[in-house]
Amino acid sequence: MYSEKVMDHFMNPRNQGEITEADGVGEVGNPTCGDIMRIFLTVKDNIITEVKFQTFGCGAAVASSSMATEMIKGKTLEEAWEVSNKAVAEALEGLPAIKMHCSVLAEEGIHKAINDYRIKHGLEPWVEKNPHSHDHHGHEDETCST
Amino acid sequence: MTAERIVYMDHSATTATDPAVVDAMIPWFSKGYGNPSSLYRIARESKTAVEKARSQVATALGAQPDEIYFTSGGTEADNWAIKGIAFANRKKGNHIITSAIEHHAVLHTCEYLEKQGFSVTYLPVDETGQVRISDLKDAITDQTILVTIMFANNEIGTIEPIAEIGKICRERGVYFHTDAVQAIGNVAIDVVAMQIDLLSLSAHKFYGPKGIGALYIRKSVRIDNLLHGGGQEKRKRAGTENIPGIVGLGLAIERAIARMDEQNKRVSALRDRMLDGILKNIPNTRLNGHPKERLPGNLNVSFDFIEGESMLLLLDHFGICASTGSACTSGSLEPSHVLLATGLPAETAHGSLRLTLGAENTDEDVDYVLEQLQKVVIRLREMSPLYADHKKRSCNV
Amino acid sequence: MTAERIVYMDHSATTATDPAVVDAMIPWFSKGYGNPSSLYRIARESKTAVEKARSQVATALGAQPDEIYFTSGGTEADNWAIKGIAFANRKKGNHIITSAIEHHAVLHTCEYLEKQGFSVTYLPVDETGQVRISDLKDAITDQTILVTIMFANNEIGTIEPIAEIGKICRERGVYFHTDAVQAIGNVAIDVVAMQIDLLSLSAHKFYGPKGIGALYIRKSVRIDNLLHGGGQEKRKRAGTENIPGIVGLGLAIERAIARMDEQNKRVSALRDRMLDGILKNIPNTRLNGHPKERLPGNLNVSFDFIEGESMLLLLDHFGICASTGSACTSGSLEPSHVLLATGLPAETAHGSLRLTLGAENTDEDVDYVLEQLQKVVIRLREMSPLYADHKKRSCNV
Ligand SMILES: Cc1ncc(COP(=O)(O)O)c(C=O)c1O
Ligand SMILES: Cc1ncc(COP(=O)(O)O)c(C=O)c1O
Ligand code: FES
Ligand code: FES
Repeated sequence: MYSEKVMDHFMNPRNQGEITEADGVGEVGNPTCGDIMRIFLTVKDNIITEVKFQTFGCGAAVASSSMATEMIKGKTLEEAWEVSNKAVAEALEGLPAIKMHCSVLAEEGIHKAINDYRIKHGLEPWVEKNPHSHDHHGHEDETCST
Repeated sequence: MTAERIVYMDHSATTATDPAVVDAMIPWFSKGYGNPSSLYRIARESKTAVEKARSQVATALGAQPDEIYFTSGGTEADNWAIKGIAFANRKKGNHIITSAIEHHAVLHTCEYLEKQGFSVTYLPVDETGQVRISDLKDAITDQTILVTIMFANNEIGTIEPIAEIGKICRERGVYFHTDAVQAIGNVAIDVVAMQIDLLSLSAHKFYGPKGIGALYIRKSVRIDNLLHGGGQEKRKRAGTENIPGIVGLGLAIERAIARMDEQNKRVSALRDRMLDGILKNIPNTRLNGHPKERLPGNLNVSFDFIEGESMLLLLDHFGICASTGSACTSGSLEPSHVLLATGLPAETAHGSLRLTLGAENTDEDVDYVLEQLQKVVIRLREMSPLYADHKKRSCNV
Repeated sequence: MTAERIVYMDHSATTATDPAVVDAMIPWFSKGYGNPSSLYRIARESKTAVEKARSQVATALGAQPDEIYFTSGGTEADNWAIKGIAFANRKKGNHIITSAIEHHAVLHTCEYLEKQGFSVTYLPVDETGQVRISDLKDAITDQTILVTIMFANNEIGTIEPIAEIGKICRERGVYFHTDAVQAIGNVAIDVVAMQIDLLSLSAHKFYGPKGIGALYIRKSVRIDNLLHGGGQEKRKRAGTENIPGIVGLGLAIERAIARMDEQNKRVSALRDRMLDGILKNIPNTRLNGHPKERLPGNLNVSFDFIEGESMLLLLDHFGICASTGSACTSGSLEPSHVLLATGLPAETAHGSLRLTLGAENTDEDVDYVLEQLQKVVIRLREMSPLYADHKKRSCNV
């Protein structure tokens, strides 16, 4: 079902953990839907110097968090904002169609963490260019909208 | 990523075909291949083999051979029983009663019938997964033509009060079908004493081959055909008979019944030891299903703060085969409808793990699973934001 | 009553499973038994095996793998195709067209649909057993949702003008299903070139196992499910997959296609020699079906003055396995509906004999059958009052 890359990131997650004094924190998902992702950022001079994640979710959710944090580490906030769920999925050598929403979670988690940082620093939060419809399980669904 | 060791604890999903059963099937592929509908010798031999298997199945259920019809599995048997009764008895009434925790083969068939104008009552279950007899009594109306309630549940292993249900249905003149796919070989069944009118079974759940099952239909039950065509199975189920499959089913059920008591004792002892170990070693864990009235090999536990699919992936890495009620493996929105029906919050249902033990499991398997499972749960909890919150809450008290 | 020698000439009823196919199936009973819906390793292996078989079937038909759905055989595939299209497209129309010579799996399904309010046209056939294209054109109305006409007939072997039928159906926007159960491995099939929307097949007719078949459903065809339940087969056909059966089907169809041309040449030569011998040595005999457009192994002849079942009994005594269109073996009143549809008088139909040759038949088999058959016919004619009358009439001339 999963690519080797997904399994590698699932078995050996990069950047797993918590930053206690994080500059930005983003949490997305909903335990009722079986997925929660929390992203912690340390930002120095507009650059993400450290990033950690905590994830409650499936293999794809864990692997997406791991890969996404890898991809934004060392990037400027602007660059990190541009990392799309598709890019995460591609870097993982693909995800099963029914698991694409798990990578959306990673993109949204990063966006939330960045905006958390921006708000804390008195900056205008950026707006989602292509807001995902929160259809975390591939269907229209109220209970799982976060 | 290869595990040295494979521990199969998913016997409710399917079982390995018993090698003795395979051996009994082999001659019917390339040697005794005659079509039982023909009249020459090799065809008569096939026919005899089919009839022997029919007797074996009948004996296992306390039925008569001519009340047994072979199908392609449990799904077809469930579809046939429910649709067949519904369409044949439409003039008598259009109401069907089932439970909220049936297998999809029953639930989706009932939903299909709702679209065809039938009305279906889905009885709730208590927190152990049992239907309440008083609910059933209240639900039966003069429009009710069928009650279909499973013998034992495939996820939580709960055994339903079948004899009581049978009694009420017979008294009220309503047909009673039970999906006994999980029960065969695990629970003693007597269709006469239990007043069962129709019963579904599937060979691959009791060490028989996949793709073959049977429907018991009590004599005089009014039922339509599901598959139309040739005159096989006394004109009730068309299609060239799957002789090797039928022979395999017959032997598998005979063997399952013969070893039932001894195996149940052994397997339930293993299961109980595993449960004790889990509850003792892993905090924030609960047993799902009935504490006593459950299938001997079934263990269903929920681990707070973690999700089932990732548990399965890690367990697989260590060679352990298990299953979960998490939505993430189902491809659908909702976690297990069975766990939700017992009142479990969705969050907890996502963290459920089903381990179903069977013939080949040993004491060493239990030790191994206990050891690996504890590591897996710790590892996943360490990456879980829910567990982080929980720890903080506990420290701040 | 034991015959020294068995000559199997009933390949249209069923075939012996190719030992190479059985060998390929064996590992999937007790070793690779994982349920493909699960996610651990042995389950993924089963899944891979199923998908390989799906590709093998697709290749044999010129289809895409995701257009192939496994069923429990030809009967289920026919039932699914016809009922599934009928119920899913009821709003578009309620008219179905089929032929008078279909297998019961199609005919009885159509009759069932008539009871559900559908209207069915049974196209007649000419004396060779072929549907007339002009009849088909005339029968299609704006209410027609499905044309189901078999690829090749199981009794008389006649091959229908499938590509022409496909062309007309596509032009008129009507779904076209063909029961190709008898055609696979005997006739080259390309579902794209022939514009076929749905096609049924059954493994045991081409040296695969019994109890497994497939339905090809062209992408974008609107069809309801027949079996409701689990999410197998892309949610279109519920039920735990019969892995050994599926693997067997895949290999059997691959081998059938690979050897088709060479085997057809060999088998049709045997068949032709047998026909010549029969017509030359046994008077008052006629060939049924199409003289040219017929299955390579099919021979269907009528012997005046005698009845089919007694022919079969005597042939069986000599170890020869064959079949008949006589009412006496069918358990029904009527002789073969196929023979009657070609215009054969009931009397002649009762005296029909079907010999269907296949892979293991040899020149010696043909000689043996010719010799025994002549004896059998003479013996039965000697006890027949019809023959006595005939002799008198001839002498009195
Ligand atoms: C309770 C129950 N009913 C029905 C089925 C369907 O049986 P099968 O998959 O053999 O068609 C299963 C297993 O899948 C089951 O556990
Ligand atoms: C033309 C035709 N269609 C359908 C079937 C039914 O196939 P099965 O018996 O494998 O279900 C058969 C054979 O029995 C057949 O010859
Ligand atoms: S977290 Fe549920 S499918 Fe990925
Ligand atoms: S003569 Fe006996 S059944 Fe026809």
